[in-house]
Amino acid sequence: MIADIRVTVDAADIDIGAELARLEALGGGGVASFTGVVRGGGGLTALELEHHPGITLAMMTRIAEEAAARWPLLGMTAIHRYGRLAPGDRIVLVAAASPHRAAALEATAFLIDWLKTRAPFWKKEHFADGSSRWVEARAADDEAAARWSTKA
Amino acid sequence: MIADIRVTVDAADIDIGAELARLEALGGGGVASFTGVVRGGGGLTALELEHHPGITLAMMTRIAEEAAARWPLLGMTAIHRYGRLAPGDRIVLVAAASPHRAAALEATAFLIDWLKTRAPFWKKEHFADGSSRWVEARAADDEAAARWSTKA
Amino acid sequence: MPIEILYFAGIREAIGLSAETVSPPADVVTIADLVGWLAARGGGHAEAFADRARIRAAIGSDFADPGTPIAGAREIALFPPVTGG
Amino acid sequence: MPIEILYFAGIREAIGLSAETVSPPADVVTIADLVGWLAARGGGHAEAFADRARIRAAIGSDFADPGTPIAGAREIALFPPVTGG
Repeated sequence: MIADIRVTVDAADIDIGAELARLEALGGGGVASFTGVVRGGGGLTALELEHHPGITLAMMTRIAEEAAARWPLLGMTAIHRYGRLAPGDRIVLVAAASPHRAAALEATAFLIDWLKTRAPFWKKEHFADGSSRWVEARAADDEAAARWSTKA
Repeated sequence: MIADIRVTVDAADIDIGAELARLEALGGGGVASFTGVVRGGGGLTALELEHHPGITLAMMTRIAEEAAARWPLLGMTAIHRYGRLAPGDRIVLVAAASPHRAAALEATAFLIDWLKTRAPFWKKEHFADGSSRWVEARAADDEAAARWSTKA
Repeated sequence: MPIEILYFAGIREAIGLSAETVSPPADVVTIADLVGWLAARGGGHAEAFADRARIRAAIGSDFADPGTPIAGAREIALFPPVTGG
Repeated sequence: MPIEILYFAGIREAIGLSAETVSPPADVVTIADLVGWLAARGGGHAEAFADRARIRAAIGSDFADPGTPIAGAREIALFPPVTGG
């Protein structure tokens, strides 16, 4: 099964209906998806996302191909936004089409877990009082980063 | 967390974008979904779905409420179509909104597994040669049915 | 009291009706009795209920076993095992 | 040969540039050497690279360790640990 993989990093909003319709049209039994939304609270007014176009897209593509090698997928879509987003805005879509519903759901979980914790993005939070701060890498991410930085 | 549950059995097509947007608006971090599509092959020209309006909706609602009790969900949607569908048509949508992506994905898997194997629907397959046949309950479903039929 | 009987899927097709109203005699006490009484009409009813192991039932919105009493029921559904969506 | 250096996130902000082209001397052999050489400029560069444990790097589209030689590199990115999307 050769999976039809679509990976994008874009400032524009994500058209969930159109993206899922593309995967439905591949003829599998089902399409699983996960849509991430910017959460508010704590006075957050905006989340700013920065990425390295070459690295971010290359790594997202590699992980999507890894998912397609592990599960019998007809297609996979991973779209991540960058730039300034407000609470409630869509930030990421992962979706997978497969003849097997468990495969579609597991591949989706795999890719969103990687995207939310290890994908090459940097996030800055802006608050109502005018302050802002870069989100620190969590310990787990530092460890993940350490793995590649100690290979030398 | 009181989950906003929407359960429908309808002949009309499912507007995936609108349904997921409703769940996104509940303010959680993410929305997981699974869309089932009628599979073709073997000369299948149509799949006809029959249901018992009272029982089918009542049981779908009960299972959605069970999911909402097991996982921290902000909302859940389960829409199943009935009537005559062609290969490629959407047949079912399950979706869940949660602050936790694993909860949204697991609740979606739980509900689609139940819907695909144990929900009260009857399916008739129509073929290009004019023949048709009712889909037989699989052994696992017979066992499930046996559980309630031997409670007396 | 008359009971509305709903038929689904292959049972509906064999009988040629999706619903009918019946008034069974007093010795029809359970779902199993009802199915036997309906089957005794012969024709499509006999054909629909030939294989009793494949008959399932519900009273109102609740599944019911063959031994469930039908007293007080207003609507009873008879159908083959469900196949999932 | 001149090298294009890309800066991201807090490092970009401290330096005040998202990219610059530099021509390091021959004794700048590795990523670690390059970071030390850039930090020696003082000002925003010194501030950006004060905590070496929090500097990550990539040559082209591949992550690179501090010990990776930079010979032949056309584009090197320097950034803090990634935080996921």
